[in-house]
Amino acid sequence: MTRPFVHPYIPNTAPESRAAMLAAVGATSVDEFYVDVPADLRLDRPLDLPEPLTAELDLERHVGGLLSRNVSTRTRLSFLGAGTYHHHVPAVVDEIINRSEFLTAYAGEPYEDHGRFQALFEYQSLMAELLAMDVVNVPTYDGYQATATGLAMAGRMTGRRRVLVASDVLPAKASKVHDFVRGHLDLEIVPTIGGTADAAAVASLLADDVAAVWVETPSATGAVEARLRELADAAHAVGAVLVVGTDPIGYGVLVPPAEHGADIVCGDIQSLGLHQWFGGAHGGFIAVHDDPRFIMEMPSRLFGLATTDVPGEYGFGDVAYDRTSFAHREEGKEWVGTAAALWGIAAGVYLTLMGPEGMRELGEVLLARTEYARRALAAIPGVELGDDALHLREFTVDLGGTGRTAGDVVRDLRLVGIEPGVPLDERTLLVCVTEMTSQRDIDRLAESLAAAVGASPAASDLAGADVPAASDPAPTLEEQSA
Amino acid sequence: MTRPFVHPYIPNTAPESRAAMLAAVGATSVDEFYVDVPADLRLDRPLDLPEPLTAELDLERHVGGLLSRNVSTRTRLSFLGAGTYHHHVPAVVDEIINRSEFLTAYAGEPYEDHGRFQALFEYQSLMAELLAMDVVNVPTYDGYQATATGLAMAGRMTGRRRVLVASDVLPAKASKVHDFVRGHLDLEIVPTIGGTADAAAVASLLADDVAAVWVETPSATGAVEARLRELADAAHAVGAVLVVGTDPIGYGVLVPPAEHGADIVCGDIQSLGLHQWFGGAHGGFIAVHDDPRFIMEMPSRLFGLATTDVPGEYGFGDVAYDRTSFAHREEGKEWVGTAAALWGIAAGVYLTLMGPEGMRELGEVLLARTEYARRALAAIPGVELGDDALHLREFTVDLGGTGRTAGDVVRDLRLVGIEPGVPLDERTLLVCVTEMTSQRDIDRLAESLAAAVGASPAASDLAGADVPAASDPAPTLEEQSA
Amino acid sequence: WDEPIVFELTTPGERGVLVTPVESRVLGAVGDVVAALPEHLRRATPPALPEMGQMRVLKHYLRLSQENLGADLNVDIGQGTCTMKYAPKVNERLVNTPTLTALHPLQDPADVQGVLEIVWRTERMLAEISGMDEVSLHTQGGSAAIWSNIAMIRAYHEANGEAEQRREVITTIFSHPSNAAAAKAAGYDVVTLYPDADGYPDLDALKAALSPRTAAIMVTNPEDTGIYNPAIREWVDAAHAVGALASYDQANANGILGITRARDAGFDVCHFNLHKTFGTPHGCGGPGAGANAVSSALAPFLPGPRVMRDGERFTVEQAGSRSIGSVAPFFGVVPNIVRAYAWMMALGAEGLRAVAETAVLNNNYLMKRILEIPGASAPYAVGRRRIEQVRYSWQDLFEETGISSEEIGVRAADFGMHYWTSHHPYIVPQPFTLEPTESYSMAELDEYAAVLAEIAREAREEPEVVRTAPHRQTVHHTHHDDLDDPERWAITWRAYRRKYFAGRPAGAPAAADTAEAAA
Amino acid sequence: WDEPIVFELTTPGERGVLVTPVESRVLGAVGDVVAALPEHLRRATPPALPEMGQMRVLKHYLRLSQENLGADLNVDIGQGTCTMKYAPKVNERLVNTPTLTALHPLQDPADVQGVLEIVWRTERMLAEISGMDEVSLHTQGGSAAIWSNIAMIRAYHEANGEAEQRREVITTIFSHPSNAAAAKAAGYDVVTLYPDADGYPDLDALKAALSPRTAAIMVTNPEDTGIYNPAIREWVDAAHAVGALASYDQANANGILGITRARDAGFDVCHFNLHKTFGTPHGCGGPGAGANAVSSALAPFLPGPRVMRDGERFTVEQAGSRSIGSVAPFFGVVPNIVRAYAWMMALGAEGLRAVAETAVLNNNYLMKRILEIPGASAPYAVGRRRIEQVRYSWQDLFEETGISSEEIGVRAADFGMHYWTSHHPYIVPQPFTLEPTESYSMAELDEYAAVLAEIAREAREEPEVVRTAPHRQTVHHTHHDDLDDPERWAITWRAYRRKYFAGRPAGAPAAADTAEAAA
Repeated sequence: MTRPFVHPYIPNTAPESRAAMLAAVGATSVDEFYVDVPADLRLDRPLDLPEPLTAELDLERHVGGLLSRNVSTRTRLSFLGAGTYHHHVPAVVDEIINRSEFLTAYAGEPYEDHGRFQALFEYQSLMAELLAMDVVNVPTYDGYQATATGLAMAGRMTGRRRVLVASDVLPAKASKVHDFVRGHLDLEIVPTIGGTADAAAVASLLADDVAAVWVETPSATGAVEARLRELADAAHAVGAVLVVGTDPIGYGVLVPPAEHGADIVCGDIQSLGLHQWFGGAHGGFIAVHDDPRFIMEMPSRLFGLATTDVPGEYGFGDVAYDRTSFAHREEGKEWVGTAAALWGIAAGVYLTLMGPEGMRELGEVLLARTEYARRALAAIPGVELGDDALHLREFTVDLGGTGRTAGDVVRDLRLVGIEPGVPLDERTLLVCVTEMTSQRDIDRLAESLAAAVGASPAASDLAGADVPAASDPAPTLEEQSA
Repeated sequence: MTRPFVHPYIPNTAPESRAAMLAAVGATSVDEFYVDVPADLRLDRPLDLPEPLTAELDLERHVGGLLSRNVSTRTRLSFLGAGTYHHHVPAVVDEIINRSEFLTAYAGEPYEDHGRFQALFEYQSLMAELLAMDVVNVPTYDGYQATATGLAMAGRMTGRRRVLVASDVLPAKASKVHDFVRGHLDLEIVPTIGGTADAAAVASLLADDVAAVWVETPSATGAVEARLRELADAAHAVGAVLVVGTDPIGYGVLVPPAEHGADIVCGDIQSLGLHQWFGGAHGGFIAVHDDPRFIMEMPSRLFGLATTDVPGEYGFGDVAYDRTSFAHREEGKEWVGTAAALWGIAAGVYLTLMGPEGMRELGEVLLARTEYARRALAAIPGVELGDDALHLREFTVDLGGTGRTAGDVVRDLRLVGIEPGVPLDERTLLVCVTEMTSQRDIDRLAESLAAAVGASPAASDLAGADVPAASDPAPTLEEQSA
Repeated sequence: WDEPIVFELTTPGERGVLVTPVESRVLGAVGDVVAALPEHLRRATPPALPEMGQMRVLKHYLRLSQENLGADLNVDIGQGTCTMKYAPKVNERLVNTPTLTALHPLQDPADVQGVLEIVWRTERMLAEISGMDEVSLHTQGGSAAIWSNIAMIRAYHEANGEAEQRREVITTIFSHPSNAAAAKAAGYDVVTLYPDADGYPDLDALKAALSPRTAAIMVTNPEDTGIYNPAIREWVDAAHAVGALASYDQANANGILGITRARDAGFDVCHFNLHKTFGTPHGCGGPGAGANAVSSALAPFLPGPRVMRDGERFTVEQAGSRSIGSVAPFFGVVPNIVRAYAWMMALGAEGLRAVAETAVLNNNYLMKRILEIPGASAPYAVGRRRIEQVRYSWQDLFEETGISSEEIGVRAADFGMHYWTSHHPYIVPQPFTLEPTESYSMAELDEYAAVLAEIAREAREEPEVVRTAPHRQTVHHTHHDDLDDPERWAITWRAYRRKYFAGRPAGAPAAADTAEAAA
Repeated sequence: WDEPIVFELTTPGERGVLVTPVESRVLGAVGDVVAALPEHLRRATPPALPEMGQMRVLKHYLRLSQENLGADLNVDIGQGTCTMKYAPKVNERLVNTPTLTALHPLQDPADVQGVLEIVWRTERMLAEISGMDEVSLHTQGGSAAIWSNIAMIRAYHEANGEAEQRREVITTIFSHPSNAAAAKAAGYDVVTLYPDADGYPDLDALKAALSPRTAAIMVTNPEDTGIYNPAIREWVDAAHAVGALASYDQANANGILGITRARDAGFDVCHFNLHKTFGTPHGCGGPGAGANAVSSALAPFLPGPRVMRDGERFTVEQAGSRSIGSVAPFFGVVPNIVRAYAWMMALGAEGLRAVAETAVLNNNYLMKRILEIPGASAPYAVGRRRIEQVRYSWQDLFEETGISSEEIGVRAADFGMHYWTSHHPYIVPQPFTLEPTESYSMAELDEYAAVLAEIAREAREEPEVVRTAPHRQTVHHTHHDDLDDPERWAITWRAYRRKYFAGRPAGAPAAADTAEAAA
């Protein structure tokens, strides 16, 4: 076509504008602007890319068509967790973070971006209440990074290299943390007992060359650490820092780690109002006490409340900006860059909506359904629980007694539309339940799993009731996706 | 449960607030507020409604589950029109009308709702350019109502009762118009010839008791009226008003009715940026010249530009508010109420995005594909075109020669995922193509229709090409919904 | 923002969105269809729409949106009679799904079972709420529903051969004006009754007005004053006694959900506004949605097509011979029907009653706060409770200060609040109408009352501040007299350019937009 | 709005959203699980989150949003280096579909073919754009991608047994500070080079700094000055000559898409910011997304898991033994990958080149307008063109008026404009950095320049107006010295209450919110 290329995203492709601007700057063509790019580096052909779909409807049809090939967890009954969780996202959360004002803002100053500063200050503050700590950062990338940074902070503070890993850690998280800190820290795995820390073994390994004890609760298998205070005291006794990786979802009912003596608490906020997004929507928090020794080691931005010329008015700004790589390049702490601010706003809206009572109710539902699911699955002949720790949301079952592997079971249950969990090894399946997996969903998993391992269903014995049909009004997933 | 009923939508269900407010007004219970409601009218039992789903996730699962039972025109290949059309809705349109500021506003004053007044004034102005008329109303309910009101205006202006209906009208629209105007007007159908008005017959029926000649273009069968000027002149000669019902979608390429002499132009804006919504998203426009005789008969609100105390600043307000039922109850013109303002804003955003070139291109695509589809279907043995008028978007085919009824064909094609059109009678099918139905979609219709009527496919002869596969990059619907 | 009119933003050649091209095979088959048009049908000059890049279009309308005060943003209790309540965001998420937006109403019923079921369930719930037998959700707003009420009444009398005899409709001055207007549009003579000295509808006046000529009474209850007619059953009985029908405008139903029902008072037909009582958003003035509920005697006259249940399936039945036919395309304002369904399902019977009770509690609480403001009063039924709203008066303040209710409204906008006087005529002098609904907390009601108290103080102490408002709005005092003069009114940009600039095209794009930032 | 801190809005007992109840069968089976918790694990005092009804929560955050200036709302060219371009709304519609939001990354690959295909296609397109062989989309932002660059370089040298020897990374002062910071975090010593007198990167300085100790050079090009290093190939060759790798920070790629490619200049590894160059929205500071592109020599070190094509199917392959492993959960910031894919598909090769050319045209046009303002200058390479941005200086204006660049920035906000100085240290005195991208029309560029011209005029004629800014913002001059004092800083509400109110709970809900309306 001889028609000029005009694109809706690029206003000055309009031929008249382009000509006027070239004339204004005294150039005959845009090539003049590239004089510093040597000729032999200039690409002498168009990029070899697919034909564009410049009409919006064609683009929608193409990309929407690709996405429509996916089958989501609205259709599949999913018990998958392992770092990305299927929690309910209230509609108000999406409404707020999809506002153009928040979605497309970036790095403005406290005056014109007052709303962003306040919203993120509020996020910090809401998380702080949940965690019972006084300082929370503007989100970093994800829980992996938060934990890696938390450990690195401990290393910088103590000048030591050893880190005792007291809990079971997700392999991918362990990989990230290891590669991130290995220039400065050495990780030593202390095997767990019954799903939680072997406090005695940790104590025996502690010495004044230990920078940190790293505990995960809930752990990679969903086990809640019961001996945190003991671990904290032991670490503190040798001048080490207790770093706790956690998911904040349970702290409506559980005592937060700070109250057991944790120094640095870190983790992921995906559970707090973010969709699963194929694992692509994570944000990391790092919380510490209001102690400059810790705060000055934090690389992230920290938004703080400040007074203004108007009495009673709240202003905002960066706390201790001089810590950051923006201020001091390699002399700053790690670096700060575009991370996950919008997800922080989402988590703030989520916590505001939930309130204390919502977080309590949610914690109760998660504990109750986790326990219900554990019993339902353990009731299947040949299926054993991985351990008898307290579990929140996730737990493992050992399929060794069924004669079938975890992979077999996953394959079979996928045929009936169920993702039963994540195989950790041949015989171990990691199962996740949330408020999105109802009792009837769990019963369905138990029945299907029993069928897959050749056992007779036993789940209906659970409640001591004869009638398998429940009376709760929520529809089953089948109804939903019919 | 003994817990108090507290609901997120009703803040003062919080027990402390409720108690404090009752105390403040000196009431012991809310029953005191209902003293004027006689006891025998009080409902003495709870309403018999389904169990509520007070948790948002349960509500979503239930309502979302019901809606997921629908199979939309993203999955079905649809050639359905007949008043609701499948056009592309640019994402910016939805973004704007879903903004809380517009979505939840209502009837504020020009000061605090400046944006609403300006957006609707702009809508009026954009439509006015498309229609080449100086006055357009804030949208009324839909094209049916707009046309009914347009005819009623003609009746009030002329004091006459007869209306000559010169075009084929959608039956539902005819029903609505009839019931609406029958207190004041008598409709007389003048049968069409070859899809468009029988101008001679209309002329012969015109007399000084005729209030209006009513023309639809495109008509109920998609036929574009070619003799509008002739009809206008004839109507004007006896003091009658020419009322034209239309869809504005084609006026990027077609001469608008005003330039043929139309006095009142009315119709629906669903085509301009509104989704199909199961037929539930319509808005009506009424356009006239800047003549108080016409304007003072309009019942809708009309937003106008006004000066303010600041030179050069634009203010807005209601033009000639004294026409309305808000001002004068039954002495106003018909009535004005909550109608379709948001859809007007949508249409305004749509026309702004499209611009003159977009509306021209769209008109061309619609004309070209309509003609292509007419030829493709007419090439099937036994299938005849309903007429040889110029058609925009819709046309009829006569299946009489195939030995199969329109109903048969619809049934058969639904089995292969195609909605081929709307049966108008045993042998006639109303087919609609838009920019959403690509050439390949049309070819697929032709092939499937040929198969359904037992004919060999002939569509591939059309372009004189041998290769049935097209080279255009847009995916087919099958790809999209695979 | 000081955002120009959209036409001032045009730049030649810019594009906002591109259209899918005509395929080469189509072009090969049909040629240049535009060039092939008969000359008298081919548009010679393109419509003078603006030419703008997509981001600038977005920015324009985003800025306009920020210059608007939606219910989500303010304490929106000043738009009395409008029932400005929370439109839950989850409902927006639910309706904005392709399985609703991309449905065509004439698809195979097997493909649209979900939406048909929602229509059917919504009808049944509204039947229970009204006590009526059958419900139609076709109408597109409250006034449209009032029209359907009178259209069915007209058809009923025609079916009984009384069309010629019954030429009058009786309404009250505190019923919504559309009752009078729709009756008139249907060809009836309208009789309007005024209240008794206490502000209650006057039963004696009704009885005097009723006659064999009466087609129907069309009344709102509680009326726009927030006063419930305790003799409502007597009103209905009196109408029935002369063979007239009784039509109930339930636009003000928010305070009586689950408390009392239309059919229980004997009404033959009633309507609800889904966009008021049932939580659908107001959309700057629509789309709304109406529900018409009728007794079995009037059921044959309902609009069509109807959704019917047949065992587990839902089917579509065309309008019958006595139906008033189609009143709107297809099934009515479907997105609002789905929203209303979701709203009711989120609340249930207990929740709907809590809506009513809380709306009434809020209203009476607010009334107490308002009446504490010197110069404010609530005429009629002095000392008695109201249902869900109150029509107040600033007459005392006006007499003291000369500041009118309209002026107070303009000043209220400076505080980020809507404020509405009342429908015409102003029976209550210097009126204002507040309806707090169930959606606002005590703190918000206090906040609104505090604003009015502050303005009343200004009216007494610094009246010029009120009189010269607005002070903190996007625009300044606007000359509304322009708008009533045919020589000067400008209903579109093209008319404005023609009248004020003799049709010369607007000059360069608007000058630098050095507006203040969003507050 | 004068919107309180969210904690001030609490009302006891209100609820924002309800949680699905524990089913009776579950309760029957497991009992009261909370009561059954060991006491030391059971939280005694609920977290002091606010208690608010849903609409008030919504209103709070909507009002905060209106107090924020998104790129969609303003002429956002003042955030130089940030590439604030249009993030198309159609992409928001595309990504906000349950077939993306409700996908779990460990689902059956057969159920996620669509998203895997998009990841794969996006990688291939970025490989073509960079000229590199393999691409990873795992990293969550530009700095994270820089980290992956150096992590791969570290692993590469380790694999070659040179880890101990190569301890230095060389960068330039006009490269993004994260290059220096990430190298440091990976354990390297950082050498920073300064430009030559004309502002060009100094090849001689590089050669002097290079040695067998050098692990890599990590440079941006064009640099944050908008100046393209014409000797870039010589830089790469010099690095290679001592066995070092060359890492290219392509955060500033917007002006050179389709013009020149990283691999063609010999780089071993580069990264792009999808949230800058490829049109994903900035989200108040993330989520962004990075793409790491590498030569085949470095491909084994890419993070995992990788998406592979196997005929018509797409599969997931875990990271290999030489991979740096996981750098983020699963596949990276998936919504931004899909947005970037859609953005590229909307433009194609011709469109990407138009992006680059227009960004450069806009920049040089704006530079002309800015340099017309008395007191503004563009240090270095005087009289020469720039690529996509310019680092300007107000040094002349400062010397004349004493008004600093920061003060001008605060005043610019009064006009609804963002404005940014530069990264530290301020090599350019009184710096400001403007990057107009391709998204703004000529009229908008003129508007921005007019604002700066007006402020420069004020600086000369009424400097107090500038010095005492802000005047038209939500808040007033803020005392930022509070924020550097550990005794006074308050990073959370609880810390604020503790430090300033000795932990007493906040009083009643905030006073009446008599804010001015949204402007």
